[in-house]
Amino acid sequence: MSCYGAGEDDDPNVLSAAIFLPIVAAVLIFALGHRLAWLATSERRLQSLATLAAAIPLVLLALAWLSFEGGGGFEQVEALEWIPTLGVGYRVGIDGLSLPLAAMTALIFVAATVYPVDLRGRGPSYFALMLFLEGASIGLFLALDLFLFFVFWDVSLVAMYFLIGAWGHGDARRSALKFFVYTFAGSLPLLLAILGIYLATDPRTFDMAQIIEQQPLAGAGLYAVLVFIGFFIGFAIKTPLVPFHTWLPPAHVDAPGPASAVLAGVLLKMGTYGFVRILMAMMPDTFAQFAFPLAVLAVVAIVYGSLVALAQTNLKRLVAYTSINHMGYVILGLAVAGAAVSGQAEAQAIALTGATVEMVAHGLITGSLFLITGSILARGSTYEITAYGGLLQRAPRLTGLTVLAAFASLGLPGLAGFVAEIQVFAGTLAVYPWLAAIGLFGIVVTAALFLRMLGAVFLGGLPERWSEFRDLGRVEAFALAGLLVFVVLIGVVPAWLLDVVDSFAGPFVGR
Amino acid sequence: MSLETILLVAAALFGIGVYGALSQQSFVMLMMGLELMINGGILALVAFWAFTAGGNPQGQMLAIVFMTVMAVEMALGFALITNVYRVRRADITEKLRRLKG
Amino acid sequence: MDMAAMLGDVIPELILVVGGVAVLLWALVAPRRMQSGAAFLALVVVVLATLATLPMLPALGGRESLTFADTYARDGVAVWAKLIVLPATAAVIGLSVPWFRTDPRHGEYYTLILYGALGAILLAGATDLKEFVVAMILSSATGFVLTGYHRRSSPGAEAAIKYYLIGAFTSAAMLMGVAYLFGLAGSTTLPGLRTGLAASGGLGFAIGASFVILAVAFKMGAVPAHAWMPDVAQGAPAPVAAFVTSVPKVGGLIFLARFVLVLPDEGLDWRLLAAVLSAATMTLGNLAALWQTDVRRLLGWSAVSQTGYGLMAIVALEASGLAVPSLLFFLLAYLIGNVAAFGVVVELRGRTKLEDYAGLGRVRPLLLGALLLAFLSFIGVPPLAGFVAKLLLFGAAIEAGYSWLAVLAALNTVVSIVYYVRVLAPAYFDTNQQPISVLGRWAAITTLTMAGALVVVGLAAEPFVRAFADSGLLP
Amino acid sequence: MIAVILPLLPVVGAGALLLLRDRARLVGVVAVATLLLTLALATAGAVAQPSFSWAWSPMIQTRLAVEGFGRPMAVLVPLIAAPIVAYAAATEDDGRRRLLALLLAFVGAMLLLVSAADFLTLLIGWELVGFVSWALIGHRWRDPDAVRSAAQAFVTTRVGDLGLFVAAGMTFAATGSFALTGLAEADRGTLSVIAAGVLLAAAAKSAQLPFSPWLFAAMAGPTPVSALLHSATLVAAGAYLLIRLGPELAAVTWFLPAVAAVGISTALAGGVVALVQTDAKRALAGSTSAQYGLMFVAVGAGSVAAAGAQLVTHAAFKSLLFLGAGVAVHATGSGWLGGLRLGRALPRVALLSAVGALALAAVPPLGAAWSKERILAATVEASPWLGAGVLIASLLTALYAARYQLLAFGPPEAGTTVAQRYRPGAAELASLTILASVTLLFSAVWLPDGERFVASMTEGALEAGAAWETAASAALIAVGFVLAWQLFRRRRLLTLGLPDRFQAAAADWLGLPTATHAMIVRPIEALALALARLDDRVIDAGVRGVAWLARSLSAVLSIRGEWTFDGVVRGLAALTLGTARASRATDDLGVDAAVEAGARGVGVAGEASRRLQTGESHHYFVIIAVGLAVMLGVLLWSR
Repeated sequence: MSCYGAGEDDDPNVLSAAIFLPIVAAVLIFALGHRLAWLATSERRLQSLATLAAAIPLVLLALAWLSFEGGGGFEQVEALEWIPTLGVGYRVGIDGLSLPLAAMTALIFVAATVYPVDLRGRGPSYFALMLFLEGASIGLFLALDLFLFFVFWDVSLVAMYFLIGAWGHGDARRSALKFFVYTFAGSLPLLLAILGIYLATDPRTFDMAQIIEQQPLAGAGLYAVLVFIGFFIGFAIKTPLVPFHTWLPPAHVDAPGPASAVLAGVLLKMGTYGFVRILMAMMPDTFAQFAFPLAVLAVVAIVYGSLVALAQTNLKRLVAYTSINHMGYVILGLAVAGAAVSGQAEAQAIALTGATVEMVAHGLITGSLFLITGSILARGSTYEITAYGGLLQRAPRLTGLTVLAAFASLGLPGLAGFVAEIQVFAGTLAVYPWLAAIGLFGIVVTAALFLRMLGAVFLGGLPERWSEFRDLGRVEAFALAGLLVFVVLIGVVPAWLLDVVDSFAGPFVGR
Repeated sequence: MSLETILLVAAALFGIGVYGALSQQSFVMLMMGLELMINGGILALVAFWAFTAGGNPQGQMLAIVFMTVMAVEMALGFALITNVYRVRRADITEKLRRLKG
Repeated sequence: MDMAAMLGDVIPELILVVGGVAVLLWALVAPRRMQSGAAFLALVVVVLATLATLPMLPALGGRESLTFADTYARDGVAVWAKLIVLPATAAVIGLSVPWFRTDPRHGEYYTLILYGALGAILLAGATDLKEFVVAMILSSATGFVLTGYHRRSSPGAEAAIKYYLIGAFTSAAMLMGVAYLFGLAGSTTLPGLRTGLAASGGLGFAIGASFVILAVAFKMGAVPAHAWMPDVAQGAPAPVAAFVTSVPKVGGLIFLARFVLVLPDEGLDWRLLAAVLSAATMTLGNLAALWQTDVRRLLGWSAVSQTGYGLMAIVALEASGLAVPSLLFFLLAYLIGNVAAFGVVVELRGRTKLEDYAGLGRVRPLLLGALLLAFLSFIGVPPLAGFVAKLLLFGAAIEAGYSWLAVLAALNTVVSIVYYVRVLAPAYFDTNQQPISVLGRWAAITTLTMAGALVVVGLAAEPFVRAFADSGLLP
Repeated sequence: MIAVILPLLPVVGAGALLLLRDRARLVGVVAVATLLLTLALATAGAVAQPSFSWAWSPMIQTRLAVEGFGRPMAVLVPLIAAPIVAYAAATEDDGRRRLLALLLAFVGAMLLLVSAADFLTLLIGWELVGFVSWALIGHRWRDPDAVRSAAQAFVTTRVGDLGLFVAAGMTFAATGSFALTGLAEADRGTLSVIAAGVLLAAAAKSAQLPFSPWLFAAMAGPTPVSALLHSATLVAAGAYLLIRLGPELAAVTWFLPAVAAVGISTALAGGVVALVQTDAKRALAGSTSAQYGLMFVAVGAGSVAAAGAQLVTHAAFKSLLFLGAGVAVHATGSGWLGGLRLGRALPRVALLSAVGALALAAVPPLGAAWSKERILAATVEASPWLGAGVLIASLLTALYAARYQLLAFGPPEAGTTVAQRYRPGAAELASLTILASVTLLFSAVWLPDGERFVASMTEGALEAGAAWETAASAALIAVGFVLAWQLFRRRRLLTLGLPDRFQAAAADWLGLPTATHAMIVRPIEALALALARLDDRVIDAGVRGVAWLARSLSAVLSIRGEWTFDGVVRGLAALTLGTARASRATDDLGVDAAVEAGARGVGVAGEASRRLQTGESHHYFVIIAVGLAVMLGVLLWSR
């Protein structure tokens, strides 16, 4: 398969290991968690073991990153036949798009696994699900085969359903069900669309690289449009794009902190990743047809998300809606990159880079914000912003990290969010100036709402009831720091990330 | 006697059988309805065999098969009915409404 | 063509016939405590039949042809039908052993099971209307008796009688239909029909075709003759339910495939008919299953909806290369999943109230695992067998130009999630600790094996897909 | 390399402070030392003009360079900051370490801003300055008002930042790079968009109309903070930006006039505010807006040099005045101009403050006078009306300068004596003295070479004013002083005899804040609330459609009654009825969650389809019969 580019290097199976070792660990923990006394007796021990397992992919992907050449095309590809009769293969590999996302995923999962949470006496299943979900998520980003991609896509839904339902609070089961049904409803159009594009290939194959080469739907007219719609619905629900977002707030509010960190940090990215990897790469001209409406939707999401977030009094809902706003930035960047304009390759490339960086940045930032909300709930047992105040007095560590995350989220320079947003907007201004202008509005609102939240929760006078409020424990602090360090790194010296991303974005828009 | 007329008779038999099956509550009546329907079938078969199939032996075999079917079904039917009567004291369908929804 | 060669084509069937008799004799002579020996005997029979089937595989050099004067097919599809039905039957026997242990005289039960399987197999191979009728009756008759096997069980009796009434009604229609087809074509073999019907059309033909299809619909539990399915699932002995709701479908679907293919194309639009039946069946089944509080009945309705999915393959016949593979793979995945699901019910001593399943995960994690796998496979979650089946079915429908059917099926799948989760959620999330008594090793092993098979078949789908793609569908 | 170290040095110092344990003296020493080091480095940089560039990504180059007007700014910032920090170290006790660290970071950010050679770096510095100012203004975080004011300041300036976002983006779109030098290549349309963005950003940061009020909010911070952000950092950034980019943007025809218009209106309005304010610090804040307004006017009149000179001189005396005011407030515990008059109580402070006041009033031979005169000259050159405006402004300036000085440090009323609660320490006096001497030092600009020096530093030309202009402004200043003195003697200086309500309104930016709150903030919040409600029960047609379908389906299926053949007919009737009922039901559906509604609809359909399973066999027969009929229909119809 020539199109695999400069892959086939001699330390093979790093990627497969990154996908399957956590899954194996999950099975072991699930099987032995209750049997082995020394595990069953101490949740702490169980958790540290799980964290070790969760850290394996991080190491492996770091290795992959070191040996990443960035020549464009897929690298370190591992391919074996699976269902050759149908053109299904087990194919994984990395490029400038999937590598950062996979690495980010691994990082978030380490933080989420180590993060303290009320296990409700069923630790083994919790960690098993977490690790299983980690493997599936990484697999999704590394998959180079539509069949494999869909497998991981659906599997991750199931795992997340149980995580929310079993360890959530409030009306957890209902929210979990809504999440499951809604996102599954999204995954079926996706499946139909995958079949649609598969049936158009010749020879029949699910191999992404080959499909990208074949461009089977070029000039397919209505058929292509239908396939596009299928993909669009699938990804728009997962992203989520207004108006497909209504599953998000309940799912987040009722999910346990680490789970919603994963949900926001990783699962949402699957949608945006799909937009790039499948829609833009496999049917660019159809995408170009719809680039403008998509951009409009994105701007709506940006403004709408920020405004709705502004009005929230529930800490977690607030963060959830800012996710919608940020995903809007991503989609805007993608729409710009995919638009059919000539002579703006520079701007389109920068927009695509920005969108990709936004995926990573949002993962890290919102991930840590959700972990923080988890800690706050654990201490205050409510998400109501108005219930808190002046926590800085009792919890300087918590405050410091929250301020950092919040300002990163509102796009302060020197932090990851800015690196992404400035590029998205720079690109957009070149292609859809007016949309960009409207979208900028969201930046101010985001600033306002985060400052209001910080003021209300951490500053001002300390209510009597919180006089015993505990600051972050060491583990929590480390986990958050682990995420936020990268937020700062990306913000201050972005080159190490941008070079990798650009190795994908540049060729992609034909710069 | 043309094919059409016989088919009409057969259809009539079948129709009456259907009506019986639809309208009757008592198992026995139901069975009679079914019986009539099958007989309609057999009659139509024989008519076809005689007129169109030109005495194709397959037709005769088919007729035999049909009769066997009738016999088997009726036998089974009455066995099951007696059983349900023993268990539920039910001789009409109205009394069997426990499995529903 | 000499007799011996022809008999050579039906060795598995012969084994079943003889074996059935043998089991019956055993049941008559053996003392009570030895009754369950019949089960062992039946198992041996099934295994022998399976072994006898293997050499007929096209892949292993078996030749595909019609036999017995074009009345019976020994093509790839028929062989695979045997290879799907027989293991399923074996599994059902495995489930039955502990279930009937308490029943003093039950040896003949296994004869019925064997003949039920034989009926399905004959139906799948039938290329002749006589053959078809006989196979239908064989499978139905055994089904009725099996359903009412617990003579003192009131729901059992009710289910049996209802099953019977619908069966008799539709089979009467079937006879009329067969008569018409014979009359119009002047032949009873499918090849004969093809040539004979090519000219004709019109009302008589429509009557013939639709009456026959109705009968097949009854066998598969498809709309409009679906009503017996939930009743049987709820009323019949759990192992029987597992058998009757799934095995006959193999015969029904495959015969339907053979049948529609001989209908003249320029005549009636059988694709549309199949599509309508499929749509109606899956939708009704899913909607009705939504609020069931009885797990067995829920499974019955889901069995109805599954038939609807299966019909998608019929729609795509000859219009998509995926049709035959999807048909067979669907049957494979469905039978495994169905036996696994009912297996859990059996293992739980037939507990069937929804609330009985709350907290199952804490007490019997493995059983919950099996139930989870079965349901996820029904939903079509990868990488389970059910997913590959759905993938092939959807693909076939889209390729055949019936995308709307695929979309409808997708929507139905979403609906189906809800009722499957209504069982799974309390089973996993609730944490009540009262112990749940179970039936024992046999049922557990069978269930878990089936559940495992769902994963294996899903991951190692290649050999099956390849073989299915290569197997011919005569005539 | 200096270019990188320059902004980093203060930040490193700040980090060092955070590591130190809070020992008052040591902390202060370290902070001041850092700044002095920075000052030395900056001076070196101003001479060496270093530059350093590094790649963000293959597409984005950033560049730091001490060049153009950035040179004097780079020196000015630490120069002014050092005494202020010393003052802070001496006076602020609560959270001293945090305060000093933040002040240092503030300086660092500002240095990054002034040494930015491309829009990206500029934007980074720009926003960081804003962020640090948020932290500084909210320094007293236990006080909710301080927190709120900090947020207001940040958000308001961020509105302006959008302008810079746009400018940066458009530059990239037009030239494929962020470099400031690229502006030349940009086409007219793009350039005017950029110009608009720059003006917006500058106006917001420099507290020009209509953004001026945030400057009052910024008062919530401690005195040194105000002193720093009014003089050399936050507020200065706006004017700096214009001075830096004015020449390139002048190509846009409407740009300079617009700048001038904003400037002059703010200069006059700010003058009025400063004149009627009764709070010492707020009066100074008003004057800040006014003074920056004058700089805008200068840029608008095409003389960046004059503006630059004004910026530098203003930095010195405004910080001086603020520290003085700080001492006064500290002494009396209130900033109410009616209750100060500390001339006797704090003679030395009064004296030093007087220097600042005179500079503010632009009394020759102070440097401020020179720059003011050049501004006047430039404006008269540009348009007589503008010149007239500037003259009025300078009259106002003289008035409020005198008013402030008299009311704050004037001789106390006969008989009253201010209680001696507080005596400024050596450090405070020292820093005041330093700033005063800097102010005096700037008089050197009158020397023969001053002209050239300023021109070279600002890279702009200067034209000397005509004699009559000098005379006129001098006269106006004199008038202003006399007027003030007269009013002072008549005890009317505080209120100027204005009716209270008018004065209050005027003092609060003529009611601008309330207006903006009513016209912008409220509506947005209302909108947000509305959307949030909407979102909690989404209505979108599509899903409602599903609901409708499901419900009508259910209505169809829910037909009861005896199933006989004519029953089917009745069924058809019922079907239509049911559909109607269903559609009505949909309307009743109203505004509850559409998705939920869809789900519920399906649920109802489920119930309905269960009713189909009546449990009565002959009903099943009917279903079969009907189904058979349908099948026949399909087969026949499809031919």
